[in-house]
Amino acid sequence: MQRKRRTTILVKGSMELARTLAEEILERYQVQIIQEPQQGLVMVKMRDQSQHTLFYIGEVLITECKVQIEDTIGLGIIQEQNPQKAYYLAIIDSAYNANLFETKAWEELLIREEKKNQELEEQERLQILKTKVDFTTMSL
Amino acid sequence: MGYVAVKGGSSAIEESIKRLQYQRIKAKKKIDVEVIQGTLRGLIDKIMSESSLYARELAALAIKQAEGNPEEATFILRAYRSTLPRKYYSQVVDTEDMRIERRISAALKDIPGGQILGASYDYRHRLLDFELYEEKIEDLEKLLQEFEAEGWSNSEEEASGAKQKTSEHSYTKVPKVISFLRAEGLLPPVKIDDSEPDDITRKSIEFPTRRSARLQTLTRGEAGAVTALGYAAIRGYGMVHPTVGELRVGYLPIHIDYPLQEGNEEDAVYIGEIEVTEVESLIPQVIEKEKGRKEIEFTVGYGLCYGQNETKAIAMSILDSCLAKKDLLSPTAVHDEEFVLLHIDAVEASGFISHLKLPHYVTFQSELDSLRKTKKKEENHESI
Amino acid sequence: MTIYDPHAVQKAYRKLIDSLSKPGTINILDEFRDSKDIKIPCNDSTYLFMQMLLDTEVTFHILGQNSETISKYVSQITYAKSAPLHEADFIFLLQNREAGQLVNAIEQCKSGELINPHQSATLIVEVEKISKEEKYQLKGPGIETVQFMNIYEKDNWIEARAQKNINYPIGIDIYFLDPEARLLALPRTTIIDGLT
Amino acid sequence: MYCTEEPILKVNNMVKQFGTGCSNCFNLEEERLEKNYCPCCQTVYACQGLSLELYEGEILGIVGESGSGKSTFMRCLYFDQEVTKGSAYIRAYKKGQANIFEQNSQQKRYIRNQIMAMVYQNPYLGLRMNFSSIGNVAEKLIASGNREVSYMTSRASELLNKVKIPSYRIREAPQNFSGGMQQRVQIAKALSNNPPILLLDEVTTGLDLSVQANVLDLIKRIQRELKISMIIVSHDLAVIRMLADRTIVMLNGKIIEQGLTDQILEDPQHPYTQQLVHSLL
Amino acid sequence: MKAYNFAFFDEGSKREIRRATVKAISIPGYQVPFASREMPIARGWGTGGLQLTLSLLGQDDIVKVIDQGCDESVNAVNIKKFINKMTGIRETEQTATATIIQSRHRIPEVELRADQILVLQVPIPEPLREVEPSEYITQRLHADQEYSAIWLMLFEQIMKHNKMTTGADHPVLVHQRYVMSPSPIPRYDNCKLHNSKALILLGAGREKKIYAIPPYTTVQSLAFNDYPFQTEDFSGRTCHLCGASAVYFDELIDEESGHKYYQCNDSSYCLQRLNQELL
Repeated sequence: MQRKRRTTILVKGSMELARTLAEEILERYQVQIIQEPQQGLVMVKMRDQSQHTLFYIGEVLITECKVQIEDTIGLGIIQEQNPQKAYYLAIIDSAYNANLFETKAWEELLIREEKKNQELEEQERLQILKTKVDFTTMSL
Repeated sequence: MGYVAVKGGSSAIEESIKRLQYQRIKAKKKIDVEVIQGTLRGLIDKIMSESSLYARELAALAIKQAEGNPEEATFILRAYRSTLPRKYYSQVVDTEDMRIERRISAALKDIPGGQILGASYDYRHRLLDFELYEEKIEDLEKLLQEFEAEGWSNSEEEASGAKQKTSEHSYTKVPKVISFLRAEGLLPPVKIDDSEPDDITRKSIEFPTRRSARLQTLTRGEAGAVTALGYAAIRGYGMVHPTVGELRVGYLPIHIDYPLQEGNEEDAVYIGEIEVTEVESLIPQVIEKEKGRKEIEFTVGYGLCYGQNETKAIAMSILDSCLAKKDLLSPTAVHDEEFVLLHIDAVEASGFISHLKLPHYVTFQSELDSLRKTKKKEENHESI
Repeated sequence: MTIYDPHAVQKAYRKLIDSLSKPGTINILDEFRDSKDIKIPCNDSTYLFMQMLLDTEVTFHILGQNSETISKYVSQITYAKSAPLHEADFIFLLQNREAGQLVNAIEQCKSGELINPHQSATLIVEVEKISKEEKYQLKGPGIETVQFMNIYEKDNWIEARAQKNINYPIGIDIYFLDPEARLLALPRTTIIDGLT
Repeated sequence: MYCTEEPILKVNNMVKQFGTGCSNCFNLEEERLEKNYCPCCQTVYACQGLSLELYEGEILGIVGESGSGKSTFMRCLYFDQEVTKGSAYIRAYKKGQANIFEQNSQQKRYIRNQIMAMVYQNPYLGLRMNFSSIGNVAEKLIASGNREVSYMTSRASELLNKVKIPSYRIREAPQNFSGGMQQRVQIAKALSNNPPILLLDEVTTGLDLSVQANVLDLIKRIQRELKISMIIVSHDLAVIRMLADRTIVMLNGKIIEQGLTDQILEDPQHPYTQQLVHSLL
Repeated sequence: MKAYNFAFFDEGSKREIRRATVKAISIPGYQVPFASREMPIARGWGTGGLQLTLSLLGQDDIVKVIDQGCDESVNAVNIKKFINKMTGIRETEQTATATIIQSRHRIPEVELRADQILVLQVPIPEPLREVEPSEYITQRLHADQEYSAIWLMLFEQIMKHNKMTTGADHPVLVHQRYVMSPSPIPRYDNCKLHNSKALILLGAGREKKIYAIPPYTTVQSLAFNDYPFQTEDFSGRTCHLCGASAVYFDELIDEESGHKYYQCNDSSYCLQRLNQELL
């Protein structure tokens, strides 16, 4: 599974899942922390919808962590102050970068989490749709 | 040093800070940061927007530290920003990808995707709710249960239950009002412009500005100041008459390019999502065509800010279009980009106003000297 | 790769300020002479200046042998982008450059406009030797009466610099560095007269 | 008095257009304009390749109806507007070797402050209405580098006196004055540092007849005493007749006739000039 | 608890301020725009000066901070406290001991040396602001060296009052090129800018400008030949504490008698004199 989809699932998903995957690696490999979880900023570049130009709306606080497994570096980045999850994400990223065999088995777990995430969002959407104004004309 | 040194300043400051601390705690009440984060959404949104830092928990902490004073909380958060390294720039975020919580249009009765009220103060009467005096955690829990019974949910278990109901509606993007106005030719076509935006926090603003610098300044402007100038612009001191084409509140996913190695689009890193308010105002404008022919076209004023800040986003869209209008015969202040952009920043405005509290006796002495000399001269003059 | 400690950069910066505000003053950046693992063929102090001045917000240009490889390396370390000679904010001229490149750089580089004279290039030039020998006489802001200096350099850069700075405040500022880590800086306001 | 020597000012082929131009009006020689206006792209060609010389000590008159391009020409010459094309050389600036239109803004300021002066038709363009009149006159002296208050006040008083501003009012701001008085302050200001070239744009328009005569007199006297070269633009041939040694007649952005003023008055060639002269009689 | 970087800023912020500073030194009196970081003290309370100071400071520096001539003024104490918290470096009240002096509205009475740097806090760096509100236009006036308007302002003062009536912040001409605001120092201090031995850096945080006067640079207070520049007049006055004369004084009023009396405005200078007396 590629990184964009994977990180989306993990960031939105539960801490449990991230911990389970990371601990699997921690049990079997030497994980070296290259950069302790640290706060930083991501500047957000927006497309303005009027002229289709770009502008900066502001920055987003992130927590970032870098780890190394054998020779491979992995990166964990997540919004807000979240050092623990950033650490887990870095381990998972590193495992994928190193192509560790454990990652093959994760596919199924991730897809299941993705479904859960989507269902939650869908449910919220349906609730929001209840606030939709109904303009249908009643026919007699 | 053998002589008595003046020690007034240091100890007075210490005591003043102690006094401040006392003021915060003397009622023997405390508020937890997570309580602020869970209950003061409006204030947090305002402060994140004005400090141009999206960080809910830190905003809540700043509110606690500032005793709820928004000017002070914004200030604290802005200063904290200065100490953090900017690690990455996001990929371009397009609001077409917004997960909608609310969207309305004033321009059209019904719009594709519908008028979705979402959570809004607009239709709740502003009656003081005395029942809130009596609110208990148990009440909240009970209320939440009722919501859940209706299908509202935050928990994962509940979500799976909703599965059957959802299958018929797959998640779709809600089309933008200006997109179909554009498709119909009612708005002038625009080209994608990928030129690098200016960043006023890295390079001081230069006049005349580029649009990117204007939008950045407006979006981090103080809500009251942006609203006041936007109000002035539509009340009579500006040449714009807008209609809100669309107002949206919702979540946008943020991605960055994976920094460790080059990769394709699918290699990006998702870091989370931000809630924003977006407004497109439609403003009619007379355009001169060839051979003296005149046509009315709509231009779009754009407002976008962190959190649910609807008034500010609308006012921003008004000011955006005010500042885009050049060559007016008698421009008013809201069309003057220096006037607007240099005076709406919360930290700058409050800082300079409050600096008047600082002692100025050296300069005052100097003025006094000038004044006395002129008096003396005039007296001499008269006696001659 | 060596990343200098912020305190070292700060010390070097203060020496630069000292040399720049009193043209003709030679400062020695001697704390920074022993780093062994710099991967580019330049003086340690030049490398230090790169770290002091370069980041994502500015552009640079390197003149010397293998400049392309070196530029790539400098970009990776500082995140600054390499730019053509006439656009670069900072131009580094390494000792192993060809004859004539200094004069060419002075002629080609940007010198700002009346409305933004600060948007001009700064040249950081490695030279054979910098000394107080009375070869050239300096006058201008920062100098009480006169200062003297000598710069061992093949190119005849003095005339080219004078031409470039003729429309003050438009002009360029040059920092000279030698292998002994001596630093001498000439802001655009300094007038140089050759002594015979 | 002229012709034998180098001109003090020489303008070559000056073009000023408002608008971008199009294929229809690209070549001005082809006469595709309606008056000075391109019906296709709405570009206005206010000045269509004007060339002229000004000689030391002469007064050159430019006469034409409103819209003929004479005022635009003056504004371009004084850098209030950018020219589209063309060149101009002033003998007193870089020995007449530099095209003044291509100088940087700092040099243009220098030329405005030291070598030329302008009297505008609208006094609001030439004066700071809420500063004292004496200050207004001094501003030009200050701009050209004078730092002597006593000299500037006496020079300003003298000039304000010459243009008949009563002594007790010279510290008043022009915003308190009548239109005619404002115009006279402007003239005093322009004359303050004896510029070698003085530009006068409809200078007497709006003045009472008696004042007009005084001012014209003053201009004539200044020119005789100081040998200042002047270009005077007016729609009023009577003014031109009184002042100008040589006259240029403009119509629709072009020079249609030029020569000694007497010659033009006695023997106008172009039908438009003939019409002008007849209406004067 | 998060640890802050030495001198508060991240290194990137310092780098930007430093780049602006070297340009400012190279073009005396010219206002170099810079991004200006947001500080934990209010805009207008010395953030420009503080940013300069923080970008300069090293572990060996000794810093002195004064406000209105006084080391113990609350604002000075507050800035000093912040600097100390962020760097841990030594502080002093003695002008001669300091390597870097940050000041608001005053230049110390003791002459500065070549190895010292004076940092002045600036509220409004644009000397032409009084005659022209638009930044776009003032930039162009500086570009063209077109300063008639500010001269005219002084001329008008003379016309009205028979003298220049500027208070503090009397404009100066630097290196025969740029008209510059010296920050609201009293006119008495203007002459200390001329051929100063120390480098003088000026920072305006809210207005986002840095400018400089290198040592031994010509700095002339704007004045007409026959209406020379005049400093504040303290002739015949002495400090009621140390007896100093010909310094800048604070004017005080005796609460009981209502009489005016005078005291050195530079409190460190006054104290130094008193201590010398004691020895």
